[in-house]
Amino acid sequence: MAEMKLLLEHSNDPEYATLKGYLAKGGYTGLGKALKMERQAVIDSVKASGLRGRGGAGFPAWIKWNGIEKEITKPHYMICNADEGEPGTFKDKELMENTPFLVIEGMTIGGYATQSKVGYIYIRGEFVDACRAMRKAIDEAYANGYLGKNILGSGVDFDLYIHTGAGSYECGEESALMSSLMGERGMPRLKFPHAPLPTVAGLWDCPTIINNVETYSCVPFILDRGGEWYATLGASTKNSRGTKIFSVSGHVNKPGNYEVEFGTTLMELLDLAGGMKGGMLKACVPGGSSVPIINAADCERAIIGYEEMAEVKSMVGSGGCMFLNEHTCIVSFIWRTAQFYANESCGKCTPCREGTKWMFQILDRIVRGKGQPGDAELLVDITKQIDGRSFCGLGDAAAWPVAGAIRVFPEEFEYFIKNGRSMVDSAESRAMAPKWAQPAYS
Amino acid sequence: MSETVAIGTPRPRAPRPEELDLKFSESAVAELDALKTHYPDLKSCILPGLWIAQREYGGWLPPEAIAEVAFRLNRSFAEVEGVATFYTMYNTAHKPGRHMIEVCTCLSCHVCGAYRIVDYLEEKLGVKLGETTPDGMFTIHEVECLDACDRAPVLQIGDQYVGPVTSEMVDKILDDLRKVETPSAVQLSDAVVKVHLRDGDK
Amino acid sequence: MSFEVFRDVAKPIIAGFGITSRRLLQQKEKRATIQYPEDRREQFTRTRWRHVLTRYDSGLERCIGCSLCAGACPARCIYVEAAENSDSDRRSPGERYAARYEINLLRCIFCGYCQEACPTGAIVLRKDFELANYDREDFLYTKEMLLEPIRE
Amino acid sequence: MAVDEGHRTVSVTINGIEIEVPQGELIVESVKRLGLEIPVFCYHPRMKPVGMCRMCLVEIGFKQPDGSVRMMPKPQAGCTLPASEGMVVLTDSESVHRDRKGVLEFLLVNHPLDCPVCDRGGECPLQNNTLAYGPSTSRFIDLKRHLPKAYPLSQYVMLDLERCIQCGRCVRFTEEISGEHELAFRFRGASMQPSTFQLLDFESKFSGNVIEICPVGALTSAQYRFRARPWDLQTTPAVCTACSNGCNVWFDHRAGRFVRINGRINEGVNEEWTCDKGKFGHDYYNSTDRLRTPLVRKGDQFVEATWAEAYEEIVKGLESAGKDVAGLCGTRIANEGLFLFNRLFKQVLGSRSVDHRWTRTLGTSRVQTPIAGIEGKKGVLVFGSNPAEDLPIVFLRLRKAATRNGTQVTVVTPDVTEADAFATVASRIGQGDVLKVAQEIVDGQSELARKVADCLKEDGAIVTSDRVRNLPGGGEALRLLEDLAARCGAEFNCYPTGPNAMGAELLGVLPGDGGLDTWGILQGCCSGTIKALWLLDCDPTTVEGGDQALESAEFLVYQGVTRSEATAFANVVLPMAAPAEQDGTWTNCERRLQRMTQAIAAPGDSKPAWRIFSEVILRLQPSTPFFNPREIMKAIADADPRFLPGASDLPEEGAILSATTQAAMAGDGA
Repeated sequence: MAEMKLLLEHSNDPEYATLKGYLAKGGYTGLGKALKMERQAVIDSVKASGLRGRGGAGFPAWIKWNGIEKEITKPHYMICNADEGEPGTFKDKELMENTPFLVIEGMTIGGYATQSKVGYIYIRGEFVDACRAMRKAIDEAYANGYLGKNILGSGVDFDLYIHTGAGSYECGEESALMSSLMGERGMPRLKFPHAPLPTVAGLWDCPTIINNVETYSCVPFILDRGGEWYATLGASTKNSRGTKIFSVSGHVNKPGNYEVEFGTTLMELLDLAGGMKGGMLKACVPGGSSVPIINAADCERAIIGYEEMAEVKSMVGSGGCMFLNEHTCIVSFIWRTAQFYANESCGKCTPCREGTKWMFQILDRIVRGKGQPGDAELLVDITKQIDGRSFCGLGDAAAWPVAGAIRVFPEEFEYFIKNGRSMVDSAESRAMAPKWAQPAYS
Repeated sequence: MSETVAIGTPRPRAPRPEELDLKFSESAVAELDALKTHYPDLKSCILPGLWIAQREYGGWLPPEAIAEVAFRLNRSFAEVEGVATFYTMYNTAHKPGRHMIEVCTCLSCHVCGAYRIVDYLEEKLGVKLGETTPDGMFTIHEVECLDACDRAPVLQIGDQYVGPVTSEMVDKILDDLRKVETPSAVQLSDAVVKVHLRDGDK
Repeated sequence: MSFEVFRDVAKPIIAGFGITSRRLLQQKEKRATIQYPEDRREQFTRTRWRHVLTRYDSGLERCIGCSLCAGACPARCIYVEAAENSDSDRRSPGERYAARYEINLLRCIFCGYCQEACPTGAIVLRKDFELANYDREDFLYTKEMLLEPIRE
Repeated sequence: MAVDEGHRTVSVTINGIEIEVPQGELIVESVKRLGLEIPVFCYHPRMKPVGMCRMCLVEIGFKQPDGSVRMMPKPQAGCTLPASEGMVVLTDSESVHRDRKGVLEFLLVNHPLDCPVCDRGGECPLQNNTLAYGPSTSRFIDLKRHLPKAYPLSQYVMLDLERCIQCGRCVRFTEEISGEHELAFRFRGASMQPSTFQLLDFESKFSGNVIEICPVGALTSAQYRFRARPWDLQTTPAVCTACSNGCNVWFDHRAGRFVRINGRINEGVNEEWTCDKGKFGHDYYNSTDRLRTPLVRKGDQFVEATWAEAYEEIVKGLESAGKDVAGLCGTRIANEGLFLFNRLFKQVLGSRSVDHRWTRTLGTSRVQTPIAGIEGKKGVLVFGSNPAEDLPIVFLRLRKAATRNGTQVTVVTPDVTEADAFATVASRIGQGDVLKVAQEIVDGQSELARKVADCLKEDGAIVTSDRVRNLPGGGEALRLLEDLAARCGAEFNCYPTGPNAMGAELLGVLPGDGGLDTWGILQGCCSGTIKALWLLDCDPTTVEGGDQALESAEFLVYQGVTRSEATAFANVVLPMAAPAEQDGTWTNCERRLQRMTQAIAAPGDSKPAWRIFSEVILRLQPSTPFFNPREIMKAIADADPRFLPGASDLPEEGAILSATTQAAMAGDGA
């Protein structure tokens, strides 16, 4: 199976980011069709498509849409989660920069289906270019009656606002994003069963739908071509339908976004990205920094699909696929991952706040050549104390890569702790390591 | 810090609203007013309000800026300070140099040699990460993933991403930046504020 | 003198004198009695008598006035009042020192729990056992009396 | 605990025992019904649960229709989980214990463990939970976090950021309970710290509560700092006598000396909170200004005297003044003392000039809404006085009503108040305009009047205090509002602010027929119509013309707890026991009669007020003396049936007295 371009079909065409170009390529037919359908029929066709959330968790989109109150007692809100922060992922950025109307159309359809009159696109603050592209597209859509009051003469109102983040990975978590949107610190809120679902009480305690950029971008195609058609994509997998954009980076020749059908193998994805650069494949982080790392042997047999990935003890995640060559020191790679989570933990719950920092402190010690016997076991113990105990998924996401790496590459950790230096010993590995860690690589 | 203060000694208190020295320009106030229409409550304007303040106060958020945002949005000072210090893109600790060079060293950039860029910058500018050059021109920072891993190693300068970066490019970037007058944090804040505002708001 | 009188009275007396005279001829080291107070017996290592508040080598007091000794004391004979160190008048490392430290030795049962409870090893029971006094008030040992002098 | 019948109950299985609990009750509360405990740090029953500390993790499962139990894959926070039908909870399983150990290990990783010098040591939830559930050793060998220690956040509160476990209780207190949101978390992740804006002064009027709710020693009291350890302390239940709200408190003392005040639970009054005036305002117990022996003036000098000598002097002075005697009293005196004070003047000396009020215009208070009743009101008008200042606990109730129950609050005051933050309407009264604004409201024409009318139209209440009488036209304004309340069916509350002012009023410590009131008495002293004046724990020098009056009085008795300006003018000075140094009953602003027992001995020769008056009366008139306050309370109840609840054993939470004698009689009959 090769590349299957659906969302990214026209991503290289600058015209596609303008309303004229978008309409010329068949844009807004999905919305046109949706507005002629019953609201429930729109949701049903999303259900038929088998679309699952593309942000990382893979939660079926229609359940959220269907779960929202049918009677309006409070205003309903749509949120687009464009706070892409997962290391290794850059698909939402490209979608917003090159195909902004797909996002807008998807949200408008969602707004119609769930009777929301207001939508917010929460874009991470660093993505100024993406923000500008969205701004331009939204303004254009307003000017031409695709947003605002009485869209396309259907009597449906939908307002879309941009809200930017200001630098917090945690705000990619949906409830933390809502906190941030409400002007609070980006800390997660209580979730079901501890509190009502966002579809009952989300933003400002009103029913709220929150989906990823890529999820919304799929919706116009589903409405245009039918949910059943969409469900034929990726039919070879157990329960993953459609296409998925993978952001391929690391030691590959052509890093970039590649859209593939579910059921494609990981190696095919690597081929699309031009194959390995600078050495043999050693390991791969298939779905963003949060998912466990897999070794070369597992890469060979990995199939892209939510359930299929679990067979190699990893996940599709948000699609940030990092390939690492043989010169990569896994310990140092995990050290940097731990630093990321220690810096990005919001501090709300104990296991994540203290655990991520402690893990980083231990790994930092190891990378400085001061590892103590038993450190690897201690790390595994700490990951067990964090995993499933933290308030939101960030704790789990911080624990998995560490636990996964120690499971897959135990010998590298043992060697580093025992000898105070890395098992990988080459000019390339030295080039990756920070200055103060050089002694461990020479 | 061990500050021994006798019981009952009054502590320095936060400024009263009437003591604040408000610095928002008229257009900034207009922008904030336009933003207020985007949300059902004032609290939600804290983040955009802080962006405006960061621009108005020259690229960072001194305590007075935080107090002004809090005053204009009718929130407590502490609450707004809590929000401002949570997010890394608000410069609350100290005023950065004219240009902030933010080096991503996270995962993909790490394996693509971001630390060599850090070394090069440190050597070239003679300062460490997080420090500002003595002439106040550059501040270098290490940041977490900028999500431009296809361009690793990547730098963020103002509202622009630059990557993949090499040592030679760094020289050119620094030379070009010296000619730019607008501080990068102001430029970034301004760009962010602008994207919030609709055609109708302007 | 009947046999009973001899058996119950005279014989033990004679036997007693016998022991005394035998010891008298023995060498000094083997004698059971010593010439207190000129001679003093070696005390066992874990002997617990009078309390002492010790200092660090730097001269700072070890006692931080935490009152754990008072809490542990079964006789409730310790009274501690703490105060705050300042940089100009530093008694102990850290924030807190004992402004008053009193032990009522009449109540003390020398159980050594205070020593066990002490987190800094400040209070120790040493071997000074001659604690007799003429006035009851004199048994109230204050901090000045308990505190070890600064070693030169 | 009884299950509220109004709510649906669900059946929950906790550690194999099935019980019925109200639907939606938090699991952490449900397990208490079985006498079990889930350890917590961040959870506080009076604040919204947040689930931050993860100490309360328990295993949760759900009964399936086929009878099997499906356990949830992850442990869940018991403090945020509402009970639902068929829920299965395990609080004692091996994995739960492992999780608790894990969380405690994490918390202790960066905790400085300076328990021996920490004021919380000995009563610290972190210590207790670590002892019960925590690991015995640490595997942490890296560098601990280093942050400011012993930082004075305000004159009352010390902050130690190293000890903080980031549970957020203090932050949530200022956000949810006191409402000024002065504390917030700064920074994030492991460097997160609660702080005021830029660590500046923590100005809350309720800052003392954060000390009590802090589960570690991060926030400690500057006043209590290093004064004692918890095991040194003895504690006695008491009633706060700083204002008329009558908060229930724990009075902690060490070796017969007052040490600190902590909140005690009384759902009807303060729930468990205290205000700063109450929590930190009791240091006069240890004041060097305390009077210890009776003093008698000899020329320009005071000479220490025995009680007998002092009484002899007093009897002489009073008898020479005949009926031209008067008594003025403060309000920090128990009912028993006030009753005998009143009897001394009105029955024994035959004077009708007695008063306890010190406001510029005098009037009587009227209270229809009990403190807890404010919660249920639909609309409240706050008029003239700042409740956070004058009636702190009423303020907390008002805030709770507004934020949780949606009560509409209208604030009409001269100055900015803390209540403005949650008020729907906040209007200012200009200088000297109290009467004008009240008239405006009553006339019902203006915008403000319409808003007030809207606020009071259904189940409303007016909240104001006797401080309004200090404003020009205040008394008249209150009368207008009282009429307004009666007209629109709202309840009118003019709460007195003195600690036992309500008691004094009920006991009739007011001028009798033809008697002089406070201002009349002071004037009388100047003009010579009052020859002898008895000051019971009050200081007229703080009011206008007071100095002159005291100087002109021929014979002056000063009876008080501490020395004051007025002492200098006295002929005889009598030392009096402070409230917690005697048995007695106190009446708070909602007429709640509460008993306080003696906690510590009074210093020196001081005697309780009731004993002093009992002894003076005995010397002026042959009578049966009272031997203890209970006898006096019986006598009070005999004279005034409203006080009947006080004659028998008062319930722990006190008893609210009827407003009128008739109501008390009717209530007694029924």
